[in-house]
Amino acid sequence: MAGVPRAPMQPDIILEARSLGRDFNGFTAVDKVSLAVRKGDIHAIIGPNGAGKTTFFNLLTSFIKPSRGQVFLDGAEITGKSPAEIANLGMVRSFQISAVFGHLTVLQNVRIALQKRDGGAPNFWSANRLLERYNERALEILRLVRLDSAADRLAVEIAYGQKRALELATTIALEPRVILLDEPTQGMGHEDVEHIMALVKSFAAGRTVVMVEHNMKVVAGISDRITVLARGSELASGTYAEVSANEAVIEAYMGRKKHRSPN
Amino acid sequence: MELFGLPLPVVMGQIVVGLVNGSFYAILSLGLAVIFGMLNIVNFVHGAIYMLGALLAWLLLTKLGVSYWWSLLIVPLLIGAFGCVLERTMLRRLYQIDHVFGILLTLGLAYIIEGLARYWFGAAGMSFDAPEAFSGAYNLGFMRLPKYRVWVIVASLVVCFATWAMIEKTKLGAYLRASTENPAIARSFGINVSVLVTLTYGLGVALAGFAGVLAAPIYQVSPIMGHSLIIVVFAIVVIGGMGSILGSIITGLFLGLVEGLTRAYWPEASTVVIFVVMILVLILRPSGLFGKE
Amino acid sequence: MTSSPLALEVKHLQAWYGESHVLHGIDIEVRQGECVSLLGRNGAGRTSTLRAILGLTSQRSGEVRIHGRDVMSLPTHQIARLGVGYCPEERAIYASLSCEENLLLPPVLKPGGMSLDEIYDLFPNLKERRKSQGTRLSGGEQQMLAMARILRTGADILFLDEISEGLAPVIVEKLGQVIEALKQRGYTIVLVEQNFEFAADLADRLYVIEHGEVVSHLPAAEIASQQAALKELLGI
Amino acid sequence: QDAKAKISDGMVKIGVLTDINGPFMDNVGRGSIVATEIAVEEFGGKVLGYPIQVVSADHQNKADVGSARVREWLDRDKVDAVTELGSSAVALAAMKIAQEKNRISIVTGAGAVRISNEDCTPTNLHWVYDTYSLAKVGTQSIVKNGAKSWYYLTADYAFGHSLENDGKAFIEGAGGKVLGSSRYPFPGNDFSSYILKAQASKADAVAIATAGLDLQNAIKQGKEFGLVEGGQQAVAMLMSIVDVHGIGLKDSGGMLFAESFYWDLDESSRAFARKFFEKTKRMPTALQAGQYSATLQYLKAIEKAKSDDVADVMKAIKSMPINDAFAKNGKVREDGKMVHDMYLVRVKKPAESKSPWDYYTVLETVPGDKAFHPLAESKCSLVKK
Amino acid sequence: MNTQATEKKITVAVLLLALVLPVWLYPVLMAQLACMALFACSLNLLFGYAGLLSFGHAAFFGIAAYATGYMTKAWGFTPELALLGALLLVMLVAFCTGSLAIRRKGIYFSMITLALSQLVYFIIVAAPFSNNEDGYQGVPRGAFLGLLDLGNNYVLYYFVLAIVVLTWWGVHRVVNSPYGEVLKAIKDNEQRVTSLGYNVNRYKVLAFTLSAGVAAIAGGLKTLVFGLASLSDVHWHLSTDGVIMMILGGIGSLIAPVFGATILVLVHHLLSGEFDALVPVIMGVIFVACVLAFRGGVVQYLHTLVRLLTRRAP
Ligand SMILES: Nc1ncnc2c1ncn2[C@@H]1O[C@H](COP(=O)(O)OP(=O)(O)OP(=O)(O)O)[C@@H](O)[C@H]1O
Ligand SMILES: Nc1ncnc2c1ncn2[C@@H]1O[C@H](COP(=O)(O)OP(=O)(O)OP(=O)(O)O)[C@@H](O)[C@H]1O
Ligand SMILES: [Mg+2]
Ligand SMILES: [Mg+2]
Repeated sequence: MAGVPRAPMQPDIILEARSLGRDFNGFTAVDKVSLAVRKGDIHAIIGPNGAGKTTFFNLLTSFIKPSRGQVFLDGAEITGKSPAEIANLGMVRSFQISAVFGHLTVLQNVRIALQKRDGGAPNFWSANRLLERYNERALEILRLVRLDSAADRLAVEIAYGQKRALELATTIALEPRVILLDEPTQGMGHEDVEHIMALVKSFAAGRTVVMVEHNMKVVAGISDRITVLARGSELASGTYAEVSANEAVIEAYMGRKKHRSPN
Repeated sequence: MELFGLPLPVVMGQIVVGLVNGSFYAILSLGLAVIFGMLNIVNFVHGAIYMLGALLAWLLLTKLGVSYWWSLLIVPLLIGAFGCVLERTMLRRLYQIDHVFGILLTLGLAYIIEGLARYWFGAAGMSFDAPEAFSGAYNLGFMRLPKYRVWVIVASLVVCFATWAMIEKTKLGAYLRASTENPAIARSFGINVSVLVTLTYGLGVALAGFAGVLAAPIYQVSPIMGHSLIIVVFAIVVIGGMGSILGSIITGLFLGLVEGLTRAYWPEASTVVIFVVMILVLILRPSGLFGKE
Repeated sequence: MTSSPLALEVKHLQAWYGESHVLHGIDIEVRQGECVSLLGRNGAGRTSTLRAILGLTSQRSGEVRIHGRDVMSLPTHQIARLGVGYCPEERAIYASLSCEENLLLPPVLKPGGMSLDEIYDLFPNLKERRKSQGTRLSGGEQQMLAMARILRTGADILFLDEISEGLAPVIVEKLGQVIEALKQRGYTIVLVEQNFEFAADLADRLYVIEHGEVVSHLPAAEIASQQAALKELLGI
Repeated sequence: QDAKAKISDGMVKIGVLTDINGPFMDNVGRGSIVATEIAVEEFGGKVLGYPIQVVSADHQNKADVGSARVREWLDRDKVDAVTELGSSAVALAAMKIAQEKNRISIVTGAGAVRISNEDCTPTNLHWVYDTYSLAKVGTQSIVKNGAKSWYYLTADYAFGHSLENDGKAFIEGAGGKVLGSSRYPFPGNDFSSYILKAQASKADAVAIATAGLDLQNAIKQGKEFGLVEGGQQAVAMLMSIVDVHGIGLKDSGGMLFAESFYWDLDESSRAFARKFFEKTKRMPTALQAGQYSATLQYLKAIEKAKSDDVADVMKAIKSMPINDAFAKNGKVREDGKMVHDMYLVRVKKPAESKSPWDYYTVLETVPGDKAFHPLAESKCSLVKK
Repeated sequence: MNTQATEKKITVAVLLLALVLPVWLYPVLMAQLACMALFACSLNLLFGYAGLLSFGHAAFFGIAAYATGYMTKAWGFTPELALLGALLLVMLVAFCTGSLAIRRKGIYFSMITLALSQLVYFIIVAAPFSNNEDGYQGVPRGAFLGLLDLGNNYVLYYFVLAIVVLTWWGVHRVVNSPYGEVLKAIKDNEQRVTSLGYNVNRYKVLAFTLSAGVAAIAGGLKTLVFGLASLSDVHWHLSTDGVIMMILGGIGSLIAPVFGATILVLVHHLLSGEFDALVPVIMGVIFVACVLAFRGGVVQYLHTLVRLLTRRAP
């Protein structure tokens, strides 16, 4: 790859992966995936279980070091930067298994993110009353995900679906340019799924969302573009209509059953 | 012939005695590894139990005339039973709470056992003779090797590998690990976790007791003989890779050798060398020499 | 079907996690060979119902019978040995065991379980990744493994908690077929599901749980006629 | 009560700060407290008509714990003399505090030379032995008797180092040679590595410069590996009757070492030992006998000075010849060191031992002025030159 | 919220007791107690709030003990200067060792800290100035700012108390700072904190360094109190003692270490004489009883007690 001259990036491409890949002891989890995400899009990544979607996310955010390939964020190469640096550049992710801070309250969970936005150098000399100035904004965000009533509960105590919502809230609080969501609606009830869909959609205005999802309603409902991975490589990409008509995709992933879009 | 400034026979001798010490490390670290792997408790009473093994053997011999050979069988059984009682009555209550409480509890037990032993027997050593069959020594040409030490190597290797086979070659190992990681789900599969845990703890301390009996004829039997053992032995468990039974056995032997050779070349550093090895291993191979990543 | 004996009988089941009272009297009956689904919103107490039956909550009261046997005083592992297989919602794959070790872990409870080959036929992913460490599997693979694990043991009452979650639609489809097949074989199945369509296709009867109580109970045939009520209860 | 006597607070209080639960508890510990009590008892519990009280505490071999206790004793509890102080760090700390508070400290349990050398204080007495005398008595005449080359097995601690360094000087002075040494971290437990090295060195004598359980293990393992059978002489640099008792004559028989006391020495030592045995079911160690002796002489000095004032007592005690169950031809020097006869002993073989605790054959008696560090070489500021 | 109020009440009570207790209890002993409590507090800062259990804090305590002694005795520094010097030295060492240790988690972290402290022990045993097991003796207490003579036990005690309280307040501030909140988040889920853009390692190293600094102040004060530094100050036993005090007191409560230290230091001291030979057994029984009966440490029981008392009061 090294010798190939780099084509100038299209202006509206915010996130680009070039031949990104990773092997685990001889097993190729992600082969050579190239992906370009347009600014403002909701870009879904779907594919059979074990296709390498989560691993691909981990590669994009440097939680796993790629075996090959490069990642560009807004035209600048970010391959090899630390996960924290990447987050600071405006690309933030959520986790497939819910990740909240159990021993902090719901409100404090969000404040951790808000605090980060204001620098994030360890401030150990001021009292944490300083953080109260974030409360208002935090509550606002919690209201968006309908968690404001649980603001003072410890995060361990809330139900699973609520935890996922909280995780989303924390991610949103950072106001990232690009947000990577790994199965954001997993484990949620129908109402919540729809709510999260709406939330992601409203959030995506002016930003970019990349998400992994198995719930076809969600994928069909809100994604602008879809990339299908299978066995670590790209199988197809396009709009929902294009992809869902693709024989290979139906075979490998969607199955013959009809998936109704909620709208 | 010299090897880095020491006569070759001396170096070979060091390897042999290093192996003997390594055998002790192997049994002790094996017991500790089993307990840590299973109950997630750093068993700080391990040294005290080892001492108890030696002391019981001594008591059985001097007070009741029970021979070494019988002690080798009886003492681990007694101590294993004692371990089961400890687990049932005390350790059991810890699984719900933070595991650092295990440190406090087992340290407390060590204080009690050692304290009482010291109260009754003082700190000075007591002598325990090697059994008839193993008194005397083989002449290897480059050194005199006491027969008893050969027996120690053989006995500990047999016990270690028997334990290893029992755990790894049967489904026991998988049950044990599953029960540690998520006891609730293991139960839901029909595994009797609580009996398993009790027996494992019993086995772990029985191994320490066995090591104690093995040690009695070599070291002076004293209430303080196991006092500082725990950190070295636990370091070995960590170097070997926690959760790896085979790792703790091989690392035990290996570090016995390393320590022996350090004693030959730079005795002052012979205790710290294990910790240096540990730092290096943990930095280069985070999960230990034999640990799974 | 109604003539077959009760496999599971739950009366006034209450349960607590520490201080918090999460089940307030659940009544459920499942006959042998039936597939019953528990529906409800997040946090309604469906998972807790399964856990309480197995004795995995910190405290419980009421009455639970499995194959007619009162199990309130039995420890979890003995309840399991009556032939209950539990596939938990958090998957609980053992990190310290490989995929295959995870699969082989649960002791065989009764004859009649699936063989390893049958299971690998069902979930080819698992065969491919069988040497991998349990938690290195992808989310969906872990889900398959959790399900596969209890098919081997011959358990004839299966508690399946959100098994379709996080799986590709093709796999979900296939899972549906598997459950059909299991029903054919005479397994008794309790299905906790978020995915209503999936559950509705498979279940003979539905229980709707809310705030730790059964608020509605209807046979599959009535689903269509009860759409409005279900919509109210589940927000579909 | 003696009306003219000046006894502060109306009583004499002796504090025994010792190792009650640690590795040296059998050499000192309870036994040292008992020995103190025997001395007090022999005095009738009163000196000059004033009651004598003994208090005790455990220093846990920690200098800070020991020093907190000493301070409290001297500041609050009206203790007149702190004794035993059986670990050099505790002893050095206690001496300083005693000097600062102008009370007496009597070190019977620690053997660092510096206690009565560069760190000497005017209020301190150093009673039983020091590493210098042990090294000297334990090597010199053995070299003269033919053991010309030596190998050292030394605890890597200050006391080990001084035993080795001093011993080396005497060995070389007597025409011998030190071929090498292994300085091992204290405490150790397996000594076979070092024994192999000692054997390979082919030295005539192997000196073991450590104490307690380590010493016992080294001797026992030396026997196991045939150190003595191979024709080498094992010499302990610091050994006590507790160690011999613990190892047993079978393994320790034939060992040579320097002692400062043996219970079966003469009538007075036997009398003390009998009393001690009745209370403890063991024979006294040199340190315990020394503790008895120190207490006794301290009380005698008070009697003689008719005061428990520190300067008076120190003056009195330095002017008295000291002869009791422990000390023969003893005398306290300017630097506070009590010099007395030392002995080179050999441990009996099992066949030679006629009765329980019949353990030593005394080979040689070395008079105090030959055994201890000469004043002429002293670095103690109290020694006028 | 309620627990915070109770904690405050307990803290005030402890402080009052600390002010008046020297009337009955020997001030040097009290000073020792204060040092030990501070030491336990340093471990609690690290474990209770950052989830890092150190088995090697004796190294920091010990380095500071020797450094303070050396600077006071050999260089004639005043106490506060020596303390500051020791603090800086220890924080430097802790920064280096911490950067190494925090690369591993859980028990591995603990073992690396243990190993590093064994190295420090080895170095100090070998160092010529340490005088080996004789200890570094005869350190003068000196005068605070060259003015206030610390020779008097009471002056010394209140000096120690003042510094301990000040340091304690510092710890309190760190724990209740924005930084402290992130620390708690790290303890819960490190990966997630990283994904939010925090440099987690930096936070952990800082926690380690700050905690070592607290241990250093404890060690330095101890040298001033006793006028000596000895090998037991660097021995791993001290590290485990610290862990014991922390757990006995109650993890994650700032005032708890005081109770842990009280049990360890005072029980030992008060039980001497008759019970000397059984003290270790009694201690063991206390540990076991504590684990079996007071799982949250002594402080949790105090909380209940305070609540009961204040409920009855009105
Ligand atoms: N650390 C690892 N070591 C070894 N194999 C791994 C590792 N991480 C992932 N894999 C393997 O790589 C493949 C891709 O995993 P990944 O988690 O990316 O899948 P996924 O597409 O997210 O699937 P799902 O939809 O089920 O979550 C899987 O087969 C998995 O077993
Ligand atoms: N371990 C626990 N400790 C305390 N409360 C719990 C625990 N587990 C669950 N709960 C609470 O019990 C209630 C019922 O939870 P349960 O998991 O049974 O719900 P569910 O219907 O399965 O919902 P979900 O869709 O979230 O899985 C919830 O309010 C939850 O917060
Ligand atoms: Mg995934
Ligand atoms: Mg659930």
